[in-house]
Amino acid sequence: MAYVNVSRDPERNLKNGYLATSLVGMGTTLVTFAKQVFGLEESNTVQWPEVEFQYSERFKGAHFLTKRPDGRVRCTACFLCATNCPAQCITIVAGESPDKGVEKYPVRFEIDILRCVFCGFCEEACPVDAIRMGPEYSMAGLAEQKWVYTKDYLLERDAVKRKVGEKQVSKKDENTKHDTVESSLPGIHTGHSEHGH
Amino acid sequence: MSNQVTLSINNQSITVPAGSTIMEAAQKLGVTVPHFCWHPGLSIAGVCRFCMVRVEGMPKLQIACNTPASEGMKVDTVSDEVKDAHKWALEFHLINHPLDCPICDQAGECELQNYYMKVGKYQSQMEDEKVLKPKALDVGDTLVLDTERCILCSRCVRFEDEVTKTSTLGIFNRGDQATIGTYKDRKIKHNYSYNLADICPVGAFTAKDFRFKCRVWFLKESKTVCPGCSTGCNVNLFQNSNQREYYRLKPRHNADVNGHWMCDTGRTMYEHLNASARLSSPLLNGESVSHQAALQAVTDAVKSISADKLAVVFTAQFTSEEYSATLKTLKATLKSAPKVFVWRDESEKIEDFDGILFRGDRNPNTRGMMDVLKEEGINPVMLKGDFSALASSGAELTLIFGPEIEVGYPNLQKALGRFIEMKKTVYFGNSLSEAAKRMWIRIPVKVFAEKNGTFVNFNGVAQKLKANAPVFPAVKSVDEYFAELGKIAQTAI
Amino acid sequence: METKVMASFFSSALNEKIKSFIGRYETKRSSILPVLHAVQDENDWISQEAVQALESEHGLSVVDVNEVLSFYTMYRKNPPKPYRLEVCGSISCWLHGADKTIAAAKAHIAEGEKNGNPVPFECHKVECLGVCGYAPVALVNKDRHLNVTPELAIKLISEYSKKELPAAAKKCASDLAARSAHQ
Amino acid sequence: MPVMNSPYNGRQPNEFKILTELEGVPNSRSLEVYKKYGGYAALEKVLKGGMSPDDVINLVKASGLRGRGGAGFPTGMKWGFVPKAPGEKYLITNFDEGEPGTYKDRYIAELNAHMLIEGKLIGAYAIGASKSYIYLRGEFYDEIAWCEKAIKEAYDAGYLGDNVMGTGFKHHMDVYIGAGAYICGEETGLISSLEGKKGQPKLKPPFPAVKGYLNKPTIVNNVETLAAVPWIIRNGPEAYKKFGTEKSAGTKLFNISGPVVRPGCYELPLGYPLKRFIYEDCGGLIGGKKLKAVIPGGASAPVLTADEIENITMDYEAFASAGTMLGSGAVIVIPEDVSMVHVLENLMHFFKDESCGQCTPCREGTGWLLKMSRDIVNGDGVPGDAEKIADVAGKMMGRTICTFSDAAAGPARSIPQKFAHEFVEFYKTKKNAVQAHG
Repeated sequence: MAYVNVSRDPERNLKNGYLATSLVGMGTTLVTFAKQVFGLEESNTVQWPEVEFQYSERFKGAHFLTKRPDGRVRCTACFLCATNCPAQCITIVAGESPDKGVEKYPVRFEIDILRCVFCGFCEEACPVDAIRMGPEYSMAGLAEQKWVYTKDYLLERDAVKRKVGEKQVSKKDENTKHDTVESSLPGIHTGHSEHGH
Repeated sequence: MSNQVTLSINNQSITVPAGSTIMEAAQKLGVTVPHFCWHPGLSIAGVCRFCMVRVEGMPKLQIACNTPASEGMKVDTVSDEVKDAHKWALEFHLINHPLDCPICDQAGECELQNYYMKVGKYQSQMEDEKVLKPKALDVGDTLVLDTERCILCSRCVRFEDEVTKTSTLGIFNRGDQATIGTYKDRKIKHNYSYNLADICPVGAFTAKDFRFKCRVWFLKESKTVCPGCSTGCNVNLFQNSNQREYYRLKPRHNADVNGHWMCDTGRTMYEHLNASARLSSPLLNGESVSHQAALQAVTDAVKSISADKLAVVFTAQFTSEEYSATLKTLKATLKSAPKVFVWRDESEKIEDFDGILFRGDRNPNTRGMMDVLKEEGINPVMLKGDFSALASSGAELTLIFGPEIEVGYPNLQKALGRFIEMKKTVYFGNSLSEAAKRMWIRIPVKVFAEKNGTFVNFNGVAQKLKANAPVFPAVKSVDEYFAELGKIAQTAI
Repeated sequence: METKVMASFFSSALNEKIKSFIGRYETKRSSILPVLHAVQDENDWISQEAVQALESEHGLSVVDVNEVLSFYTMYRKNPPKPYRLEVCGSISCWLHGADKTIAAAKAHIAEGEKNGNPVPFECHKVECLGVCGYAPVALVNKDRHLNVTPELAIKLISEYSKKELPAAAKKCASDLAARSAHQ
Repeated sequence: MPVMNSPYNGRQPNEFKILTELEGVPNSRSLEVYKKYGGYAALEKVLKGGMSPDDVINLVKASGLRGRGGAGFPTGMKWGFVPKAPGEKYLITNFDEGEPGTYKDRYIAELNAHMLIEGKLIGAYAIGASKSYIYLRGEFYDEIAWCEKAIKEAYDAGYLGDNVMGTGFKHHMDVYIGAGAYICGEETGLISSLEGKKGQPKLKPPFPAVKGYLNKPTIVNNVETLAAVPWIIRNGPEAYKKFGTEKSAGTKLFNISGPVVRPGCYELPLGYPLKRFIYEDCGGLIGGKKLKAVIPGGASAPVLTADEIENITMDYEAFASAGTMLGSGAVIVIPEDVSMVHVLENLMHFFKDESCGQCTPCREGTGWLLKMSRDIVNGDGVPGDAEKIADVAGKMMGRTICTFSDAAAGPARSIPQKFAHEFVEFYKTKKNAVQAHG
């Protein structure tokens, strides 16, 4: 197995001397410290947890499920995320939806977040833009806490609503059905074309 | 010979009986000609126009399914011209298909998907609105119909007309409005309805029993024999091996036994295989004990009595090997054969036959069991509604080999009630029923999918079972138990 | 369950006609088209009740009948107006302005509705009626009319409207009235 | 209904009268008039003159008579395909005249349906059929009545029944009424319809001559074909062959529609020049408009441009070599002020509505072709759409059970190919400069 020797060439370090480089480093620290003391430069340090760091919008943190404009879950329980998941952390139980256009929906949708590796394959696999990974990165908790995210939790993230609130409604085209084709008798359509005697 | 013709397909020569079609010849040769409407168990419709092939000397491309093979015919199925025809035939099938694969149960075993990957025209030029048709129609207790996914291959209509002769389905309207359907509220009500979901090459007919339960790519299939009746249809059993959960059975072609089909009763033969429907560990007076302890107790009980005080009650749902091992071990232990009773359900009409596959004898191995008993020189006593023969036998220990498939025994409770009147009862079986709970010892056994063995069908065809990994690893089959029992008995001596 | 003997859905004359058609051809199934024509001639349209009656009273399968019923365009699956002006819209008639005829007839009918003075007419575009040399061709119920210009179409509508309604239309109306009263 | 103006009004009586002999004769539909003009003499010659069925078939073969329904298959040869073995056989007349532009068969019934009945009887004798049907389209109320009346007269006169003309030949005839489906004009579709099913064509093989109506040998002939048979029997095949060309013998009814001065049904010998027919016999276009295109053989025939018809003659071979077909002899004339894009859309509407829905390429393809052509008409077309229509139509051709998809592909390929510039106009302006006529 190949490995990389991380430490520098000891010869080179000896040549330059540890002290010289340490002093250069200290100098940089002191300059920065002085600048910040006198307000010449903004500090990069975030005062966690009093101040929360904002990652990029595209940060792939904890999952959430998107909704349709009418508030119902977008997910059609196709199992593609579960199939694609390398950690096998997604559990779906599908059920019959009253919607004639998309008759399948997840009765249960659970993510075992402890097993999740945040690879983002679920998001990639989703054909209907139903599962996304959001900006939430702080997921610490206690041992007795529930680590399986349920469908309700994934849909209604009160804690992070301000971050993903509007994103939770997908703008993608709906697969809707015209009322006229909901006839239960395929044999007798009324007026399917202007042809007719 | 005049009743054989030799033709060449893609320059490979093949000889078939005169009157065969190019499709049949190609199948024999192992050349796949894409097709939807052709089904070997049904008449030829020739409507999907997918199986186009080039026949030398014919001006147009021909369909392989209806063109008779003739001597010296040269058929080509792989040229660019033929491939283009396949591509476009598939494209015409797809332009009005809803492509709702994510919510379609057929996804993963859909012919449209498979052929699309093989011969598809990946860039569709269809930019117009699709034709909309009714979806998710309830067409019976077993099926859901989605007329939008339907490609109108008419296999289902032909199945209804030719196999079950019920003709419940029709194709209504014309042109691109043509729609498969039943009449108003008239549902598909026969014992072969799941075959419609099987032969449907797309997701138009989906089985309610399987609907939305599992995606097919999680399932692993194993070849086995249906234990639902004495016909012994060849089937594929589908299990999600990660979950150790069985989901469904589908027929497997065997011209000598079941042809292409199986009945709906047989389709339920996966339900009793799953953990929730089964006894998981032996019980002694209702207390869970180890297999070892239970077997020890049975051995001791057997050894403590003479052969004429031991009654053995068989049901014809075990393999021939199991009957044989049981009787041989008991004979060896007791030095003489025990009394054997055969328990048949009261309501059973053994000669019943629905004219297609399903038989009145709801046991898969009646013939095999009788053969073993004959071989062992035992003349069994029938228990059918009348249990007096057993009651008056004076048996001190009764070994009952209960039915694995309890739906075939509607009077099970009543019969078990009679058995527990006996002195000491040992019940081999997975029954969770109330009466079974009052048995002295209950020992769970492997189900048909988990054991190796033989079923002999009504016609004397012996068929081998092949074992899948068991749901409960500690549970054994009857022959394995008796091998162990024999050993315990030996060492005790 | 009704205990009294169910009266036939069809009139006795129609029943006789249906029976004669059933016996007229080599197979019973062949009679489906003529039987449906006969039912339509009397009732003006073919209701699902009639289809069921054909099965229960004459043994013609509802699936077979509905397949035929939905395949052929001449059968009316919904109650029509007493007169149907069916204008051919195929190429030859279209070249002679069939579209204008249809538009004019439809506008005339719509105007009548709006003014509270409805005419007992409906207008359809149909495919080729097979007299292409005298385009545009139109049928008013069973009467063929040639060279049906928009003016002629409107004239035809008013002429027919003045006549007594056809027997089938009357039967259709009374059947529908009876049905809604029943509900 | 009014008896139509004879298309020969204003013309000298001419020598082409085989089918239209009774034109202008008062009370022409009656049996008496028909007999006065030699009616049923041919039947008598066949039945009482000692002609065997094979003699009849050979005579018809010798005359070169070809099917007048569209395909142009030699009639005598078709009859010869019927197995000689005894058993029930059927002869069916295809009177489901529904091809846009065609109205010739009904003209025969309007003149005299006995011509058809006599021809049918001779054909039935030739193939050994004891039962025959006339399958009429349901919209032909008058024609149905005429045929029914003629059949009744023939029964009364002893030409039909268990003992035809006392010769022991048994033949029964009946009409069967369709219900509005163009596809029933296809012979196996017609047979399906006659069996009381949807008019969906049947797979071949087996061919109807071997297994047709109720799986019995069946011959389906066009009205015009059968109506020509008595004349051929009476006058001999040589007399018939004097008309027409070498390969296209005899006369044919040509029906012209579209804006011409004298539309109608004309009996002309095959091989007659198309241009002369339009401009001389039919008086040219109304208002002296310029000709843009001609659909020469009913809606399913590929179109010919005005240039292409310059020197063309009306017979099977000449049309075939021009890439189109004689079809039913229905000439549809399209004037200069009509956009071919609209013509295409109208034709595609017809084919979409009339596709039986059995074979996938046709069921889905006809709907697609209509949608695409409608898009162009509505101004939603983009360059390349015309080629796409022609391409899709090409992929439907020859891929279905019957030739309906070929019929739809005929105009769908030829119009975009020959009038590509008109499509370009539509893409550009999104509203054609030449307004749709009508």
